Amino acid sequence: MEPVDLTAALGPVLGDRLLGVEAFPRSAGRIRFERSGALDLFRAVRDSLGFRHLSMVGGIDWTDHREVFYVVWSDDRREYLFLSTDVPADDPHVESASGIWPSANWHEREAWELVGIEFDHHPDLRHLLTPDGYEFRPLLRSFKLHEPEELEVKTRHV
Amino acid sequence: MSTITLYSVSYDLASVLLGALGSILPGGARAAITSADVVTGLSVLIFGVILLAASMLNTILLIWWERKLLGRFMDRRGAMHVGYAGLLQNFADGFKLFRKDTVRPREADPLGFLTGPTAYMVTSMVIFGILPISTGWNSGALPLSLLLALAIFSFAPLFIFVSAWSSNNKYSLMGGMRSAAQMIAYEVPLLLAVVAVVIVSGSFSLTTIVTEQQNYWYWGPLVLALIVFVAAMLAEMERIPFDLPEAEAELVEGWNTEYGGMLFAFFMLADYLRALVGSILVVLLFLGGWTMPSWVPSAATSFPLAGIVWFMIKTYLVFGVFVWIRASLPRVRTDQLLRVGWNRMIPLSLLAVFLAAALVIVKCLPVFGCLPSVGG
Amino acid sequence: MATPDASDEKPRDNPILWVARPMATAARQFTKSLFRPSTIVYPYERLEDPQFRDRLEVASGKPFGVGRVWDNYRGVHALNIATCISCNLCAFSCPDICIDMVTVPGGDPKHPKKCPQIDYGKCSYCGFCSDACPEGCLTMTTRYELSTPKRSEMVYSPEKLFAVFRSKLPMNPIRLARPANEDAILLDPPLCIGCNACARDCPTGCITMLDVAKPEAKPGEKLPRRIWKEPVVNDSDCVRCGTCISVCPKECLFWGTRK
Amino acid sequence: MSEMWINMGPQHPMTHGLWNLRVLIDGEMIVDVDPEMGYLHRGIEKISEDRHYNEVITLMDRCCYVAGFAWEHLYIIASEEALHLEPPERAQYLRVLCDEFQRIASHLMWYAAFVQDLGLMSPFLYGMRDRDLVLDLFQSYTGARMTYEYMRVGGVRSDLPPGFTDHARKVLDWLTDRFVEYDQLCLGSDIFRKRCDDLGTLKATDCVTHGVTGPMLRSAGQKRDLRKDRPYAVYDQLEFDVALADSADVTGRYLVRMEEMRQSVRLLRQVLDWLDRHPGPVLADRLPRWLGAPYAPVGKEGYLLKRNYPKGVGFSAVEEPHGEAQAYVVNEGGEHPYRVKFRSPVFANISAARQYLVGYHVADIPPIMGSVDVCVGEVDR
Repeated sequence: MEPVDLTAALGPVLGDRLLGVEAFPRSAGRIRFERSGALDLFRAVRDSLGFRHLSMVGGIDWTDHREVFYVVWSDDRREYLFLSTDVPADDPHVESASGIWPSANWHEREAWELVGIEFDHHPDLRHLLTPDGYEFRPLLRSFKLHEPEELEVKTRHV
Repeated sequence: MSTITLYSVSYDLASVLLGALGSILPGGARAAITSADVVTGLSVLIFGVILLAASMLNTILLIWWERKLLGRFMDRRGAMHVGYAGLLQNFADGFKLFRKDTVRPREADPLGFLTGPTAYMVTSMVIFGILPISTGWNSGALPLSLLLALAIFSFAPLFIFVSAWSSNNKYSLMGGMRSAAQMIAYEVPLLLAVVAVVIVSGSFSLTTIVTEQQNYWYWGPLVLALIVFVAAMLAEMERIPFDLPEAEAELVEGWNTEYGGMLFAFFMLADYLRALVGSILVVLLFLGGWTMPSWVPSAATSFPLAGIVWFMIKTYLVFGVFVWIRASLPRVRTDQLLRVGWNRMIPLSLLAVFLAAALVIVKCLPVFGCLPSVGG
Repeated sequence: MATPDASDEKPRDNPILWVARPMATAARQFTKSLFRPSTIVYPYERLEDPQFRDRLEVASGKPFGVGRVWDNYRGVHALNIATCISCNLCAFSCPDICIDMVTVPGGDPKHPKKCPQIDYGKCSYCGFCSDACPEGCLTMTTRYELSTPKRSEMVYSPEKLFAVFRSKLPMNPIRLARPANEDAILLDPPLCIGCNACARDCPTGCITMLDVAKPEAKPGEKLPRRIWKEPVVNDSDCVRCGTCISVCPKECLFWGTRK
Repeated sequence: MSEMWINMGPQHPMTHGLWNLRVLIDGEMIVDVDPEMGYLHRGIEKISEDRHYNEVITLMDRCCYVAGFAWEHLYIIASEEALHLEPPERAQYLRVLCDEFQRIASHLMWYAAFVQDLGLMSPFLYGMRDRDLVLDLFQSYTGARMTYEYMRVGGVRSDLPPGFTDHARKVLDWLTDRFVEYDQLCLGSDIFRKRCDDLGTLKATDCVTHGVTGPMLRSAGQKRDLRKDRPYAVYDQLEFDVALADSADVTGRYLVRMEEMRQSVRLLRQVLDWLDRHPGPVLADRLPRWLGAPYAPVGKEGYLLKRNYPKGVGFSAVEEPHGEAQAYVVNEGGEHPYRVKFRSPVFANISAARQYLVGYHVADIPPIMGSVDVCVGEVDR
């Protein structure tokens, strides 16, 4: 399949919520978008571009803001596509993709508990890797190693 | 008694002991103590003690045998460091379990938790009082000894279920349920396969069944019954491929999950006691018991206690087949097991019964005596 | 490629007589291992022992390993104290921070000789330290039995590591393939104050302080207060330990490509 | 009988690692499942932010204890891209050699554990025995049996020892014969077929929706293998087929993994031939000092930032034995990676547990989860 013109395909859908399309290693590119257009973009990427497989959701803490990135894969095109959006550190909210790709469920749980991204309308936003009641976000830059924290862990099973 | 048997040994021992005791006693007491009834009674007691020790020893030896065989099947060596070729390993294991504390879960029902394994163990051991190992085994000559043995044998699900239920553990409960369902389902084909033997031999007495096999062993004419019997016996013994009640992959240890220390050792021992009983029953019912084919040189069959020796060799070989099956087959699923039990095994065993009856009616049984491989 | 998917042409091993096939396979393995199972009777037979290694390979009839399998093993370290130059590279490169440099007798009082002490409670046996060792005095051996009742005994002092070295165990012969064109120590001349710290602490003595010409002070400009010497690094002797960079008070030394 | 929750794990024979599968059962039937992870969470992504690039490799081996090489390779590709480095070709072939041997070792380990779950006892020992031969090979050139620390950013640690390729070929011959035995023990057994056919079915569309990859997806008939689709290292120069099955059940996954091992043998023979004919360097000839161990440290913290090393991002996707693993490495010019993010295939495969477990028996959980090939080390990281 010929390489797709991402700007042409997604521009009409997102309008100015599409911030840019960059080249990205080993993939079709990286789409930067405004977080308000998340669901529209996801739907367009899945349905019109055919990226039906969501591989990974993750967050990066850039101290002043946080970045949420999604890696999707298309079986027809045989390539990856990166989607990324920035959220402010004091209001790290973004729409959950798990309604569009069910596989986002656990990845978003992980990004929520480790990087502190709040996914709105997530069906089941519970702790996955860290214990219940763990209020630290370990993958934030402000969480330093070598400083053991006292914490009280509540067990899940009663 | 012309031949030396275990019973004659214990009878002689009893009379020697009582004679020695009587010689230092005054006349009246001497007469009372050396009377035939007392000698017989003591000989039965000695016999029982020997039997108990022998059955436990055999069970432990059987575990060793399984470990060694299974080791070779798995391309390894099995127990090898404690004693010669690891013969004492199981004693060491038993000693370790013996020294351990008996941990009872707080929520468990103490009565059922303790009596379950004990009763399971006791009922498994009682069967050895009935099974004849050699000639001159009076208990085996009871007219209904086969029925009695199988009746005691089928007590087990009750005690398993009691101990599983009183463990107050979900895994134990599921294991206990599976065990009860499985044992009840396979009790029927087991008994029907035995009926085929009874039809051919015409007796419920184990001794008679064996002596009837002087000319030909029953596995030739009753091969279908043998297959059904072995399969049902595997299920009754809860060995792979029918070890669902203690399927460790999903149920941890099944109905004995909560048990440790000596109570767990009881379960282990009783399991292998039942495995020993199963192997012995196969030998008794289908493989001619202590009899040997006539082409075996008489020197090999006429030494003292030769019957016991040959009987044990056969038993261990039969158990070796069970180990072979364990080494090469996966376990089946509960529903498949029950479906096979009710839908396949029972019709097959009924067929075996009809075949046996037909063989008796058309009087073609002696034909099997001609087969040199079968017996003779 | 034109070949069809191999999964189609592969013969399916369908059951014969329900369970005859697996039972036959198990029986075949049984007869094979009756002669000699593939297991090794560990405390009595050891693969790192050459005599057993050869015998086992023949007896089991299967390729047990490649010639010097056990010599390559990354086990307990052996330290040759005599050739250690105290360059710190092992401690620097340890990802688990389990190596401490401790003083051993034999150095001059001003610059005590320091050798690695390894805490095997933390060590992950990655081999980075022996890879980094420029003199080959810290190597890994085939020793792997470390169990001890006390945690403190897991800390191996240099003397203990030297005892391992003297026990003549087979040493790991793998030496790291070093890049042909390594970075060298470069100098930022305007920053240097000629303090001699780098040359003093260099474990190989490959830094010499050479005089530099004192420039003429231009009118109105003040010359920096410094010793008019500059370090010159002999790249062929340098082990790239970076000690000079660490001790430089002015951060004027850095890694780079020599023109 | 009313429904009840049972906890299969964290200490349970089914789990093969520390995790907990909460199962809602009605009698012997599964009504709902809820996998709980995190018992093995070591924060590898966080620790990586505090280590030099090469030092992260020691963590990669511990990500998945049965497929260390695959994870090393995954991380190495991403970080080489982030650092703008190019490994020599021989190193690429050596990495493929490691990868494919690791695939065989991992699948053998899977085979051993899977048949053990079914109650099949002796093949467990056979699988472990034959895996040991592969581990012996690993040991001969890396010095360790499970935690290799062999690959380096910009190449590999050392070349093969003399005589390695001949021994490796012997091992391959031995393994090829053993694969036949494995099939006899499993496929030739009626009980195995009855247990595993039509069990844990997950159709291809469901696989894609729930992010399931690897042998599970290929057993559903979807031809997807990153070694073919997005070739990394030198896979585009080697001949092999993608193992496929169409039944989407446990037997299908068994067939796919067995076929993958055969294809790995085929790949390895080509790689060994190539390695015999093309000697050469195994490490890039120019590497930055600040990759960390075993190269010297840079000295003071923050010193690099003055020197303006190039920034970059690296992304890699590797066909791990369990499925598609991905790594995302952000290089902000420091000595340490700024952010490392991994995608574990088992993570996604387990997250779809509800799709392939509900409706089967409790006794089916071990074979189904066994066919998923759970490796908790890489799920929790």
